[in-house]
Amino acid sequence: MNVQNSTNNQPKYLNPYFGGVLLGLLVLLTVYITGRGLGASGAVKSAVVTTTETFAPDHARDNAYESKFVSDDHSPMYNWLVFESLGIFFGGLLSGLLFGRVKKFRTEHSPKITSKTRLIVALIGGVLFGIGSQFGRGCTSGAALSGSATFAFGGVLVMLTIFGSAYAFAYFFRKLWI
Amino acid sequence: MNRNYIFLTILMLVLATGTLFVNKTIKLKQVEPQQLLMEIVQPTRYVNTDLVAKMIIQNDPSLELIDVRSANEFGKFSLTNAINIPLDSLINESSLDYFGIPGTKVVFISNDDIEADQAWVLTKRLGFNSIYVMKGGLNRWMETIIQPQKPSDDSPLTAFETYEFRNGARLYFTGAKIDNEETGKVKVVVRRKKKSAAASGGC
Amino acid sequence: MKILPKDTFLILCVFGLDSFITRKIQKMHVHELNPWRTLIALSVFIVILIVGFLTMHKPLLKYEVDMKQSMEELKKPDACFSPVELNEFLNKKNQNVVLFDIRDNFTFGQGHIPGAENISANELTQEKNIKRLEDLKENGTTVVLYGEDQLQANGPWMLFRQVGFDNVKILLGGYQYYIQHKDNLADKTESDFKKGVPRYNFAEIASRNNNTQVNSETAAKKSVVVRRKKKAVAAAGGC
Amino acid sequence: MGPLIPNGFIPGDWNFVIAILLGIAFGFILEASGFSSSRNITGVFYGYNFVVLRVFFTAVIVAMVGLLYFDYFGWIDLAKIFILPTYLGPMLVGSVIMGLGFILGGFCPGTSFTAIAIGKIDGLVFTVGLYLGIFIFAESFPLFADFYNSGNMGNVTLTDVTGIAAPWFALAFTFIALAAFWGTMFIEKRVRKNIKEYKF
Repeated sequence: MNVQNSTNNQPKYLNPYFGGVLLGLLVLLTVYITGRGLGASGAVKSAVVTTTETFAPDHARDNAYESKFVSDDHSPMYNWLVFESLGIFFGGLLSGLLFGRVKKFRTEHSPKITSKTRLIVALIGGVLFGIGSQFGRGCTSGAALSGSATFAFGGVLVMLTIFGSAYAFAYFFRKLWI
Repeated sequence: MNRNYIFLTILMLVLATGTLFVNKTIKLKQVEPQQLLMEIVQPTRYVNTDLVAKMIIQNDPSLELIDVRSANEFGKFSLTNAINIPLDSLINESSLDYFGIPGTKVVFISNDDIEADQAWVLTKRLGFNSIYVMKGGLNRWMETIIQPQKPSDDSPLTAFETYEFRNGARLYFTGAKIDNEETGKVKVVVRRKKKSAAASGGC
Repeated sequence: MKILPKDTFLILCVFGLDSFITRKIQKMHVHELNPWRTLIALSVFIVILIVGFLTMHKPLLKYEVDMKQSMEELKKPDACFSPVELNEFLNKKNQNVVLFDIRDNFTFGQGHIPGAENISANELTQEKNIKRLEDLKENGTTVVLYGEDQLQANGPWMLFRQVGFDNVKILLGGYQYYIQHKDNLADKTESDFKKGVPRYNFAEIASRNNNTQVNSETAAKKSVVVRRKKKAVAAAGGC
Repeated sequence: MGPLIPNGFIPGDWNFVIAILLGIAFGFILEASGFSSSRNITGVFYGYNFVVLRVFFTAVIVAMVGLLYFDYFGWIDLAKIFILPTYLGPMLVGSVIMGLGFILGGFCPGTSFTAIAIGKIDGLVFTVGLYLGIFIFAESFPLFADFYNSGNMGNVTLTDVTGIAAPWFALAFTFIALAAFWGTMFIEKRVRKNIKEYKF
């Protein structure tokens, strides 16, 4: 710790391998307790279904996709992944407070682009990620991380394809980041 | 700095290589032999013919009779609603679907009780619960239910009660046979277990 | 294998980038320099694994044959010990045999096959008895299990065959058969002690509609007549 | 004895409490490793910061190896854990779309939540995008319902598909990951030489 504190201009992050071992142990613990992996995009899906159901209940039931997640017993928000995602938010807040990274609202972007560009691109990226995660049956945490860790064929497939295609596209969007 | 990383690398490699040695054999989901032996020596798995008869008469929906005799023998005679799984095909994938259905009691039947008991041991090894053996098998079924013996006069009262029940059961299984045949044939309820009770999840 | 093209692409990518990025030198982050916490975390993981190794209980018995084979074990004729063989043993013709009586102590005291040892069913799982079986197996001694009837010994016999004691056999007919026929064990044939065959013509008895009037006494008599009529049916089980 | 909840060692009522606790731990690790910064994350694609690769692959190999040992100890019944179902075509297409979204957005769903937590507007916008994306997907679902359900291989593991035992995959992944760690260490040094200021 004191090594990190001595240099103020250095980011105070964990050693990535330390984070990785912790994350691996967490995945193990999650599988040990619940028999399933971690996830994130499922929570957003629940949110989508909930809003559609609130504003247009009939529509949610008619929709071939959303109707799968609508039930009479309880709201779609009453879901394991929603609670877990809440936890992710608070965990991030906790860590941010601890390491002094919680500051006023800001946008992080490469000096070559404006905030506006960054936000528009982030929105497009989010939309694409949202669509892709539904086809891929999960995002990087649900499918790629937990899936690969449990030796699921689909998980490894998703992991390799996400990173592979991101590398393939990286060259064209280099201005956004460096 | 690099020394620690080298050490970490070696550690991780050793750990990963270790998995090769611990998971050599493909493990099947089975009851541990010692546990199985403990269950075997307890006679709780035996049910008598009277109980089976009573359950059939009461149309108990939880009763599932598995007849382990050959298909030929089964064709000649079988108990009401019994399912035929010859002992040879017991451990086939399709046969095992009949076991482990929540809320059912599986009772094995054979000519005597030996084969039924063998089926029980094999199924138990695979970890299925709520399985029983009809003691005495169909031979005793014939001796007790179909041709009950009148107890001698100095027998206790319960013996007479059993005798009366068996007489009634005999009427049900033989006299009422004609009526029963149609309903019995129609009502071959094939219950099969739903696949995989694994945890659901996803992203 | 899929990593390989990705990595080469990455390296190409990086060298390509050099022309775009022309700035000053920066070394590694401080937090990446020292992995001592990583070492601690991984050590904790290893400690968990060591605990797992130490606490893992080692089973006394292990299945040696899979389900298919254990099914076939049932049909092997040499897995059974017939009363005829028992007679030979009792007449000192075959001495490489040990008889285990798995009934309880009390019943054993009331009467047992001469020369039998008493290990009641509940004691079978005990370590010393398993060791005993292992020793006997190494000596090539045949172990014959018997109970009150054949059924009582059936389960333990099956289990011991499944965990690899192929010297364990079951006494056909059990003690009851022995005590009933102990004077003429030698002249009995297979059909006498064979289990698993129907003793009645089930279909015939069960479908008689007029037998409601049949006196139970005559019915019982009749059953004696029908006995052993169905020898022709080959029993599915070996013993 | 594990997994605990499906085997009934922990009552199902605790499910959501455990979900929040596990989520907090997850969020903490993500943020503390630097995943709340999109420029940290995308560094992996340009060679100046390989934190994603390191954290991700370390986690995968530790979890893989751990699961195998836990299975051996009898702590986890591998037959009872959830295996992600494989839909070959949709998964490939979805992953390519996700890859594009990744390089544009700079986040994945989990990390964007932690980015919101520390006050990043781009994280918030990314999450709104996620929401819109799933909404668009749900509304236009009938158009590609057939494709969505095509190529179903069931809940298959690598062993089911290839017939190679799981430990070999764990070993292979460990080899690849460790090689990648050492390789990227040099790449990173080389690339960072050219960056004037680096403090994301």
